Amino acid sequence: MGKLYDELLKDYRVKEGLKTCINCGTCTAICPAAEFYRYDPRKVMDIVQSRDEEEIEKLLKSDFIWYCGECMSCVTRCPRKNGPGLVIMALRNLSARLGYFVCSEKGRQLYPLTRILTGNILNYGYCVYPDTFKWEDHKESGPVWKWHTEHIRDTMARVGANFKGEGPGVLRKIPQESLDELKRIFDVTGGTERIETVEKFSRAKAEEMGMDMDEYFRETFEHTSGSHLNNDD
Amino acid sequence: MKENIVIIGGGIAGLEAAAQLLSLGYKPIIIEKSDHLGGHVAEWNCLFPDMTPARDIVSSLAARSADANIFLNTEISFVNKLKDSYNIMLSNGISIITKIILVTTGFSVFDAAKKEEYGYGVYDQVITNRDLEHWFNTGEDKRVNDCGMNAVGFVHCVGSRDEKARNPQCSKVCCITAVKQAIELKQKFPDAMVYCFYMDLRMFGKKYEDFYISAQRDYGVRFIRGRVSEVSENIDGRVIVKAEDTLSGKPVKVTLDLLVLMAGMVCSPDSTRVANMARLPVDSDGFLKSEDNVADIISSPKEGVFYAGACTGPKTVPETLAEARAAALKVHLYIKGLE
Amino acid sequence: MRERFLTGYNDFVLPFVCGMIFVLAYCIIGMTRIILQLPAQDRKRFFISLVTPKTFFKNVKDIFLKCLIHVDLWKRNKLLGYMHSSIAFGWFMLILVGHIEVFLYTSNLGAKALYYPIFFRYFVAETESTMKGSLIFFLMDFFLLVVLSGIALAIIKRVRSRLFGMRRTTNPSFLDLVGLYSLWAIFPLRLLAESFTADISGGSFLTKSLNYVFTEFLSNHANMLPAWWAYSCALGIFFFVLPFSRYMHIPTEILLIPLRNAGIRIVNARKGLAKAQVYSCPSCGLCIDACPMVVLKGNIRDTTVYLNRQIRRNNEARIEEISDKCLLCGKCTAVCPVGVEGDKLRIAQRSVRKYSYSPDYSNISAEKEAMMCNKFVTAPNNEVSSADNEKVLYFAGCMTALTPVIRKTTESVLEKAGVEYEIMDKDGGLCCGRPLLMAGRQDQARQLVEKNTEIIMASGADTLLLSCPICYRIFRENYTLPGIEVIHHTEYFERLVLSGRLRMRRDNTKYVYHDPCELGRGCGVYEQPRNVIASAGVLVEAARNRKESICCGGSLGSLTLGFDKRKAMTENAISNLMAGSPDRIVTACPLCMSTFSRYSDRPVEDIAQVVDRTSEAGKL
Amino acid sequence: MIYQGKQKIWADYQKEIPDNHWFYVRSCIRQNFFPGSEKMFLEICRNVLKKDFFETEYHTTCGGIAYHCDTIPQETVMTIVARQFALMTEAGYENYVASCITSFGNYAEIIETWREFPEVETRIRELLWKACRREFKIPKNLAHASDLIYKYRNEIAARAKYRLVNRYTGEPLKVVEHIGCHYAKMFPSKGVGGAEYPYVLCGMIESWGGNVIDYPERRHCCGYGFRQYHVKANRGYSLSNTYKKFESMEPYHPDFILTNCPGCPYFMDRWQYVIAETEGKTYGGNGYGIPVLTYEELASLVLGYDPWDIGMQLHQVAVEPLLDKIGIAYDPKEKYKGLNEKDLMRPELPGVLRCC
Amino acid sequence: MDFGFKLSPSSAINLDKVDLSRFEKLHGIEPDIIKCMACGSCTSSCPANRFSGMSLRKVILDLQRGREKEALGMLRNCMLCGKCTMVCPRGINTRHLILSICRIYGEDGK
Repeated sequence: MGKLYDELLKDYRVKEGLKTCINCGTCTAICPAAEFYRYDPRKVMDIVQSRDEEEIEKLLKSDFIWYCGECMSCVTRCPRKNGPGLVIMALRNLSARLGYFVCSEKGRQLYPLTRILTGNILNYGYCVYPDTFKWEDHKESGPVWKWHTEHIRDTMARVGANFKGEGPGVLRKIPQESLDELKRIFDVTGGTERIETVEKFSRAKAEEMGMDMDEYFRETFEHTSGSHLNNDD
Repeated sequence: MKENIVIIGGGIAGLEAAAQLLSLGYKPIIIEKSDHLGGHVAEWNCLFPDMTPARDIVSSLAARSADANIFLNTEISFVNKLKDSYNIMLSNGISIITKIILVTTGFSVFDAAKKEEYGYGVYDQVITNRDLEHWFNTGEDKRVNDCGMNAVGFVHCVGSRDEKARNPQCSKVCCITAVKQAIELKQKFPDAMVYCFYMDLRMFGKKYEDFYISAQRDYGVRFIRGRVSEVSENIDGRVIVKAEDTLSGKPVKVTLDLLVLMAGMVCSPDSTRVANMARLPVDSDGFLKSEDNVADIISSPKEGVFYAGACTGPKTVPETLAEARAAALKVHLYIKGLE
Repeated sequence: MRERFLTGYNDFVLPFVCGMIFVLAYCIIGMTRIILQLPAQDRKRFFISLVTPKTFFKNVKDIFLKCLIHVDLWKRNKLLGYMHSSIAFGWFMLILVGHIEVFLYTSNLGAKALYYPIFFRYFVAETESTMKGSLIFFLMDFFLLVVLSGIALAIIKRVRSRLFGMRRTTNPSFLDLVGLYSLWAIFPLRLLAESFTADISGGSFLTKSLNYVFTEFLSNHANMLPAWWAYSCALGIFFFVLPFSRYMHIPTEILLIPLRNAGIRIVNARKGLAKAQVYSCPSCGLCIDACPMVVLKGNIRDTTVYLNRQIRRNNEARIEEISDKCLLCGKCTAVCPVGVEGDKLRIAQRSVRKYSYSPDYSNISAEKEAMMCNKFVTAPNNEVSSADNEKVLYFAGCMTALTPVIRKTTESVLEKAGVEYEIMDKDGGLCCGRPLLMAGRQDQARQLVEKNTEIIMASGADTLLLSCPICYRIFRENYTLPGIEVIHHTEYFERLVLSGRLRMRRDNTKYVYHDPCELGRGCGVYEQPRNVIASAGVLVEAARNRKESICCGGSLGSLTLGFDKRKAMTENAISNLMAGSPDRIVTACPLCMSTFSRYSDRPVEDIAQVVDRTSEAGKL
Repeated sequence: MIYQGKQKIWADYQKEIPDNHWFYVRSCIRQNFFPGSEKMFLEICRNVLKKDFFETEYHTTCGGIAYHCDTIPQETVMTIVARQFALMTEAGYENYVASCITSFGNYAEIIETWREFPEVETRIRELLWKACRREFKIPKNLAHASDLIYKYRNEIAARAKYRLVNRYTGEPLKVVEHIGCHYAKMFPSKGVGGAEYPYVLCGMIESWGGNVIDYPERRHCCGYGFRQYHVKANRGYSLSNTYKKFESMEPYHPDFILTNCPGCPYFMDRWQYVIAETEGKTYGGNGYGIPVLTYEELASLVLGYDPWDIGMQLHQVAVEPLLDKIGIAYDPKEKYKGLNEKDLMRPELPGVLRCC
Repeated sequence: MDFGFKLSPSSAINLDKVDLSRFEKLHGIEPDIIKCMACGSCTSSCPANRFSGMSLRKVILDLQRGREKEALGMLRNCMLCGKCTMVCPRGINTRHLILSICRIYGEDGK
């Protein structure tokens, strides 16, 4: 494998997102994450721009790259037409590929995310699906969601959805041949490989932490230390 | 000395060059689009670093160049290249045959409304450096509230060093202008907090650093290193400015009564028009292209066409005047060469 | 001798007697308080020293030489010395001889003993036996003349201090002036009074002859009483203002000398020894000329004499201002005739300041720091060239980090000489603690001393080499490093040259050596660097050198002097160095070097650079 | 605030939106949380306005959320998108409209990347062929569904049964608009009105009679943040950002919030519930929240559809106070009924947030 | 009700709300403090930087932003060695500045 910076440079998001950074701080000023996490996208850009391999490796193994919400507000304002959000995506991609993500708490969350989202896509053809969006895991979805999911066939029918039905419509059942196509796309484009990579590194990490995969899932999905936030020590 | 010399633009570069040519015995023709001489400087109040009244500079230049043929409110309709001279047709119907053109068309102030996130023209309390000078001169601007000035901000590099604004160049004078205007505002409103949001402070000129130190030490102007990212208006009509305090790596937010945008210098559309008509090349920075950017900035690649002042790039007043003098000498030597 | 009055009393003695009793009582109480204020340990030490014969004799000798003869002033300027010793010694002798006279010629002294020795001539008349005392008459007149000559000089000094080698004198306070004028008045009045009575009570060449002059036009003896009243009043006034004027130094110094000889140090900023020093200050103003800050006129009032005055007045704001401004170069201490330690006194004032936040260094791991410089511990024995070769630990110091040439050339010299060494602060290291100490933050300084001690002891070295005199001073004064020799590079270089491990090539370059405050006055190192430089070229001296060397102005001692204010001091120090028209300025302190380089018109070097340039490896 | 200044900027960002013949793709989040909205979009476009909107049952998620949660590589998401384009091409359409803002941004980004780096497009074509044996053309026009409602806003206004006017005071309703970040922040020229002062929702509000409120944090993200919401441990981030927006808009007392992104109304609706439960604070007056509507819901309401037919009951924040203000007729008893009056019981009431 | 997460504190510096009373007091004693142009010379030469992250530049900045705790944390290992004074291009008497900070700001609050 080549140097980390060269690897990053192969990513089109870095090509688009990092020309030259003048450290003006425009991105951090409006970054939603910079206000609530110990996070400064400008510094991330500066580290990547520095081409310091050691620093980049530290970055890939750190929590910093996982704070971004990918809202891309930074892209609008950068005077040098950079996209810090895009660079973050490339960093995360590399961190996932190299298994560095398991080194940080926020990075380890990639495991539950992968399980939930790729699971939904491959099983249902949707990124979010009522069957897997449990009120227990999403208490903020409120009593309304609880009620909705409890009576989902009726509530969906009431508003004219085609829930799990044939043919087009809201939340229709996506035909098996389409799901098969999705699976093949995952196979040929590295999607499946990525799922396996995340699985593999997470499994090793879970073992190191002395957990089985379900415990590891719950741990990474639900728990976080206070060290990410700004005002505590 | 019957050679016609056409000076396009009656700003300080044009006037100074005309004054020098007059003293060398020529009778230059000045063509000015607007109804007054002195260009942008005429709209300014005081000039750094000694707070010289701009009006004095302009009136003395105008007096020294009064003997030139001056056409106000006149534009150039077209320029024809003849065998060894140019035929210039003016909007007032006069046509001039000349072997020498001195382009002193200067710059335009960047249209700050193009930086949409700063809300110039959208938020009531956002003005530009030029508006502020206008207020210094006339005292008329309802956006500047004489009694309720608690906090004022200056945003450096508006439309400069900004690829999104299609001007990646530094406009050179805004840093010191912001420092100057901050001091002037502090003098008028001593209790107001004055913030300058900058990316880099480029204090390159004579006594600029002293000016900057004085702004810090004597006036307590607060300099925050971070480019303003977003401006919004709150329910009281005051503006909220968001930037990163890059020196501490934290987002910073402040509510201001007035926000002054330091709009930069861009090549004036008139320069570009003249360049098109006279087939002069434009440099990659959008300003007119010189024969050589180091050794010979006042010669154009075209025979008999010379530049002075900000048509070739952002310049300070002393630089412009020096260039105008050099251009006058260059024209003189060129005419001697023709004879 | 025969007593003229049965009562042996006249009202005019009252002013004197009251003044005398007042001043004696004041001094006794004051002295007792000072002694009580000493820490118990110091007090014990003081009493022991008083009865130890060696210190006892030293005390006597010092009191005699310093308080009466003023030997220090003689050394400085003969006229100044004479002026002071004539008054002090002359007066002392008048008192002494007066007492002898009284004891010889009167019986049943009783309470008269209080004033008889002073006003003896009023109360007695000449008799047959008198001429036996002609020697005494002569001696009394002689010493009175001596004192009067001193007073005359003092009056001249008020006007033309330059004749006495002093450019500036202290501005006296009101009570100082009262004291001064009453002191000046005492002896002429005594002369007057005694002259009036000389035809009755006898006298010698001065009083007797004056008496003849007076009787020409003032034959009535009634005139003599006012003169005696005036004399007594002058004495009375003098004694009453004494405790509140600079003349308090006279009694206090007598206490200060044994305290100093007992080896006591300033502990409390205002009590004990500090108080003794403050009251010992005679306001002579020698420290004003000595002070390097005085190049700027505005700083005159920040010299030690004014510090002492403000401490006596408890003017806290000014005390803080004065003590914070000082460069702590120690020159006032060096020149002070009574031994007031201006620098230590100021550090003591700084140490009483209240801080609401205090740094602490407990998080710094000395072990980890020691790991970086423990080559002598970790290296296998065979790597160290010979067992008897010293293992040098080189501590370059913070300031040297800003003048890396010193470290580089020092290393180069060490390598040439084949010295086995290791650098202690490769990675920045810890500060020695001296700057904190100078700022009065003793607790913090102590923490650093402890950390550094731990690091050094763990290094396995047997010599600690320093190139910064600031560090050197604290290492000598406040560190306890058993088995480790602490040495400054100037001394070490001399040793290398003398032992032949370095061979110097001498040329004709003219060097002037600047004595850094902390190395010279601070640690007494004057000759070693000169010897080294003399072996490299021609050594010329500065106008003022060694103990009187002028601070470069860059000192860390001053807390408040701004960068711009120091410039004049540096320029003054440079012009002092130019006396011998040197080609190069050599110093042995990184701070002096960078300060001088800023304004000097010729090269400024550290001694290490000189040695490195002019030496080659000698025999091992 | 100088309105003319904004108009000037809006004039600079007019995007070309063909009037008819669109290939419609759905949004994962909208289908889950606002299923009525998508139904109403097609209903309004097809049946009310008689436009041609085509939907195929074979289209899937665009993968955008998974992509922005960094769980699938860029090539995977590009190929999924390419497949969607292939479906459009096969159906004979060249105008592509997405219901989802994440998708819209995703499509725009991918098309832009392909334009800038044609070798990527070539590679994706190969991958798609390998996986699905399909070929595609890049859509001629890409729109977000809100662009179309914006385009049809005047036609809708012409057929409107209600106007956005407070019937008690006669004043226009104060409306806060919230634009999904990926609508124009990445490519300002792709959005109606640009990134700083988007006009897409303002245009609807204005032509339907409401008054747009600008407040300091208008441009701020709702806080979704993809992984910052989907992982339970991170949701404080999402909540905090919404809280910041509500604190900023509070002094303006808006009557409701209009959004064009599927996620934002869900978050701004539900986080109001969480803020009420944890901080005890409500923003809508009388203990209610501020209703957060999708543009489809708003269009349906002004056109006079029954609020319960379009899914207003699936909001946690009660919409009844708003309906009352506009004067929309509704039957409270019908709110939680299924089809044919089927009794589905009703959701529990929250502890703090007032609901009907 | 426990949702398993809560509002996060904001780190944004709100200059409208910063209490500068102590800073103004400091500024009264040390007028040069606002001459700092944040060049970082002090930080780069500081031996305490290795231990407590001491950066006088940041201390000055943090005090102006009301982040007093952070500032004092950095000061913890300052050894008053004076290198920062030597290197300051604006001639700020940094040692006295540090001492003044220690006098005015304390862990106890006032």
